[in-house]
Amino acid sequence: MKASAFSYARATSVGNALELLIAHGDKAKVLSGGQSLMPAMNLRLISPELIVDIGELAELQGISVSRDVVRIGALTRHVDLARSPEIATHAPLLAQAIGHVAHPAIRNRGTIGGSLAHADPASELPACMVALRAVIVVSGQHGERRIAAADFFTGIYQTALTAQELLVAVELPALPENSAHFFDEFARRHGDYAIVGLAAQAIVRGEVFLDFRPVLFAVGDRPVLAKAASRLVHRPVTPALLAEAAAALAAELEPDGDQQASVSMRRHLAKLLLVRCAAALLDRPDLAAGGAG
Amino acid sequence: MSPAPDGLSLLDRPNSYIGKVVPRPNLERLMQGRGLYVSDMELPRMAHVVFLRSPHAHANIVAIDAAAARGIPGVIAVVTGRELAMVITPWVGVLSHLKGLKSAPQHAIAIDHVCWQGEAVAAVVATSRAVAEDAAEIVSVEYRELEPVTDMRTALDPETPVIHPSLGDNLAFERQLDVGAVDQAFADSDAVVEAEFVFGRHTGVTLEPRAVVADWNVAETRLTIYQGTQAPHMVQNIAALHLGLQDSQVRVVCKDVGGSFGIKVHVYADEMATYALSKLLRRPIKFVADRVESFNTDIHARDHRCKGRIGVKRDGTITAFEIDDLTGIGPYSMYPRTSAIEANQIVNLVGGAYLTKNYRARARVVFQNKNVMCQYRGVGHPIACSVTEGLVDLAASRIGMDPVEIRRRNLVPDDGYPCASPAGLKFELLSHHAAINKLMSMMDYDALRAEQAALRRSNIHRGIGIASFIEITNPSAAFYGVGGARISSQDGVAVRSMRPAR
Amino acid sequence: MICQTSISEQGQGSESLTAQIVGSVLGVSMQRVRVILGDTDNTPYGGGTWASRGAGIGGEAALQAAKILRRNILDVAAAILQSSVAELDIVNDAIVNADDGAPRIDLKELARIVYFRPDTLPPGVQPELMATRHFVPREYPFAFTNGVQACWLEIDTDSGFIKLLKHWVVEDCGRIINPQLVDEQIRGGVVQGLGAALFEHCIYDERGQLTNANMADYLVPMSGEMPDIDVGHVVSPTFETELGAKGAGEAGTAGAAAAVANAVNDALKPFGAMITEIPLTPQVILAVLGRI
Amino acid sequence: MTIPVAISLHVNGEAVEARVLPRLNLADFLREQLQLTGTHVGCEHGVCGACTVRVNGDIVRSCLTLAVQADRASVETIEGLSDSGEIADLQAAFRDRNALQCGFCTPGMLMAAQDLLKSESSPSRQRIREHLAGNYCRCTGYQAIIDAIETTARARIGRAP
Repeated sequence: MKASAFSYARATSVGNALELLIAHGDKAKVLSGGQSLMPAMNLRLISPELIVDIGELAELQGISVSRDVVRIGALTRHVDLARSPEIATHAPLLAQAIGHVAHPAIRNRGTIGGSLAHADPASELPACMVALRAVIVVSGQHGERRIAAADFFTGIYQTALTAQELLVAVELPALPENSAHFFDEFARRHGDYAIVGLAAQAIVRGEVFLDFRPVLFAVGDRPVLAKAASRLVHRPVTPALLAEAAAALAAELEPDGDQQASVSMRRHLAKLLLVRCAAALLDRPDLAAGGAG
Repeated sequence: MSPAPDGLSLLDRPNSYIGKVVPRPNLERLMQGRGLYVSDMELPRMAHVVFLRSPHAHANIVAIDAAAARGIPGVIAVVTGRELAMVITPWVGVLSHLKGLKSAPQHAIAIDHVCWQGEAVAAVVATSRAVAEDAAEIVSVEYRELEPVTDMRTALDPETPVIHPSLGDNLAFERQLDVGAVDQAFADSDAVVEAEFVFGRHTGVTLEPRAVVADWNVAETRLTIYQGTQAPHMVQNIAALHLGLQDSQVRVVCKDVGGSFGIKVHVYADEMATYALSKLLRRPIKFVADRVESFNTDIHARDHRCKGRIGVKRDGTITAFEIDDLTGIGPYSMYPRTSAIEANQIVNLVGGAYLTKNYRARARVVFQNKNVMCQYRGVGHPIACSVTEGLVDLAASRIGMDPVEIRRRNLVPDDGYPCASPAGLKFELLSHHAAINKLMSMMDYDALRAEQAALRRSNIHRGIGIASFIEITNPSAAFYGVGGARISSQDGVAVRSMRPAR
Repeated sequence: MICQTSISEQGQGSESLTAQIVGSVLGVSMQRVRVILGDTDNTPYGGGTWASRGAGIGGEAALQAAKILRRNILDVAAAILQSSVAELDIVNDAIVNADDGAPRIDLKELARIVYFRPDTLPPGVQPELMATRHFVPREYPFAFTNGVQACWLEIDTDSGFIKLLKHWVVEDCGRIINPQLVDEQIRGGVVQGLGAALFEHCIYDERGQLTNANMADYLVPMSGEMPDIDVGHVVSPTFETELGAKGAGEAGTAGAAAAVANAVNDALKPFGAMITEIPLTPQVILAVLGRI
Repeated sequence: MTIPVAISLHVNGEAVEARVLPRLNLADFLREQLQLTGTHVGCEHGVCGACTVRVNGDIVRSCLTLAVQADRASVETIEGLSDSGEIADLQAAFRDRNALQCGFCTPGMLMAAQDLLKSESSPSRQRIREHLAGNYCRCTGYQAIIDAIETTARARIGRAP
């Protein structure tokens, strides 16, 4: 199991990386942390002709906080996110999600930019980006594009990123007062890809949602912001109302079945996560007592 | 235990190591990264082989075109099954004591006919594994796909294709056993419970994949095989037999082995091909399966569907066991231990811990176009145990008896030995009741049951499962030797002294 | 001491148990016993390590070979010391008096005399400081072991996920040569059985394609989901050998999945649900509970 | 096209200059070019953990790292950690607890265990299990490994100044 031969270029700047990508088109692949790219290459599922290694671009590194935005460079590793006091303060959802991403040795190399550009529908970070209303910053030959996370993920391993562009950063808007978050997923083993997962960002006052963005993943070709959650906002949540929202969620999802879970199992687990999420965020254990109904 | 000549048993003397925890002598090497696994080995002029494997489960090979692959720098040879057959003969995995067991001749590399996804159709030998993989990608093989036989349940149906026409059908082996008075026992039972037990096919996943370095020294006319194997002399004998050599012309060396569990006790076609390639190409050849190859070619095990029936009286007495086991073993019976042993073991083992003498069993072993199945750690025991213990629990549940209690009432008493099981297994001395007693105190069974009941009231669902088992160990020639396999049941030790004083 | 054995080592402890037996019988420290295995040019002929036979068969061969060598050493020692075999013993790498343990001659010194100065031995003495023995069971075709396993688990009946809380094994492999190695054989075997019970499955499609032939999709048991396993022992030696050891390599695997399956059905009893298939995936659990 | 690339790095403290094909991964580079065969290859797609090494102090999968990516890096393998004595206590605990059988996973396990113990002085058994969840062992059933790491953690606390 050895990768096919390829040429290698170590990009010296974002501009240099873009030049290489423009010159080679989809025959080139960007190497960031390599934790998704390398297995695929070793298995010869993909055989790029050129690898553009962006690993040393200082301009893509670092986490910075301004008054109303947290900017995370594309090369920020999972482990950096997990250890960052800025992330813990300004995007605790992300910090919590990292614990579910693979294993320490993977998190030490895998980057946020790589994960988002790879856009595995079962991975955690894309869903977090949607929940957090992140903006994905993309660089191309005509300058930067800023794409809302909800518009960035377009399908299985598909994004709004073209083969001639580079994901350079993500920007997270500052969290308002009374923000709360929830993250959970069902995975067969610790660190495995989720069968179904949920990342949620919310604003909770008392026992009422003022805003509620539960984003499901591994239930479709991209992260899915649960429209059904709008039923739970600005009103008291009763078990009946929650069950209604869960049923609506199941109806709006179009998951695929696979070896781990059938379509109906995915719908069921998505409902269960929504119920558990709402119960946890509202601190109402009674809401979760009935399971997914 | 017979006493030693000096009165006190040699094993029980005060300075004995027997029964004591002492560290294994070989650990430091392994912990410091200084082990020597076959995958670590390099020899002068060593080349690497990659096997091009069939993407189809069942197909005829129409043509193989390797011209382009042969032209890649670093490629030493591309060898087909027909070419390799000039230096190695095929084999048939049968044992005479498993009456009626049949299988088809298997070649080191397939000739004309591929029978599972992953069967080798050509060997690509190159200066590195990576180059061999590059070349394998451009070997062009034309296949004519055949209907695959995949479902064991329909493998014997008349409309199902026969994988090896020369065998007449897809039935590899069948065994029936009927002991005691089973029908009468079921008729006399207060309850008869039945279920079908289904076991997922799984495999050994040794962390170090199978690995061989074969070194034919043409000047010495001697083959040295470095291989992670559990049975070096068996490999020696078989390699010699099929390469037309004397045993003395083959040396098998087994250094550190990265896990085995039965996976590495068999003779695999690609390993045989590696020995043959070394002889053909007159240089050391290394084969290390990659992980995908491991899943496709390491033996699988436990693909069984077993119907079971148990009779029980209201007082908990088990009156009879009956099973009907079906298993699909892939397209060949594995060599030389055969793929009928697991089913045979199940017939032997079901009910073996219990007193009832009424037992009926049937096992059918069928061919299918999947990877081969054979003996993996436990061989039949997990299935026999799951069926037996599952049935015992079902019976207990039906009559409202605690699972431990029904076992206490039916397990052969500890003073009931020697005795024999309905299947004829001879037990010298077992300790089922002592074991259960010890288990009860270790797990504090009654407290656990109370905790379970309490938690249920708060909608937390916990379960306790009990399984008594018997295990076959220390096999004599009865396992393989009596069936004609050249696998020693004897083991030998030579001890010599010693370093003289200076 | 050089000890060549036909059993093989894949981590079970073949080397250790051989050295323990030889060291014990000969009265020499284990560190002085060098075990050679896995080489058809350099070991006696034999079966190897499989079917839980290494300790019971290879161990007995080691015991018998070491006994012969012990006798040979004592014969020479008696000749050198003008004593009798019955009056001597070997303890801590030296010949000692059997009764009071007083050291008489170091084994290295004995070897020096045997190899370099046999002229000093009494006339007719031909020392033989090597012994070979083979063993195969003849009375019983197999030595059966037995035991019982128990599993304690929790099922999230909403999600179908199973959490293994604890596992117990009581096993009887006869004479125990090294309790730690037996325990670890049992534990490793149990976890292979737990893998089968919950995770492992070669999934073929109807065309005979193995659809999960990689380690991401074929799920092996990993540390995060495995429970602690308590192991207890009952000892019923086999009388067919002097060693009395039976095998321990497969007992853990034999009963683990059965214990899990029975525990799952025990947990699901209030729901009137029963499952007789493995692996017991969340999908299987949810289906039998009618949740999906 | 796919021409060799010059890299210079430190491996177990020694300066190494090499030319490597871009496709060569770090595991194969260590094993085949430097003969550091203590780093094992179990799956080559990043799942089993047998190839775990340290790069610039962080554990990584060497099968998912290109050798060219290790340019100017400091790489440490099981041979280096053994020779420096950094994990002598951990290795002793593994030995005393028989926390290895075939030993093939052990270098990776020791790497992952030491990584945990460097950042957490008294991890719970569940924490240890989670940290090792990416390292596959087929032989032990894990418990002995968890025990050995727990024992080492306790002993290190006892020795801490």
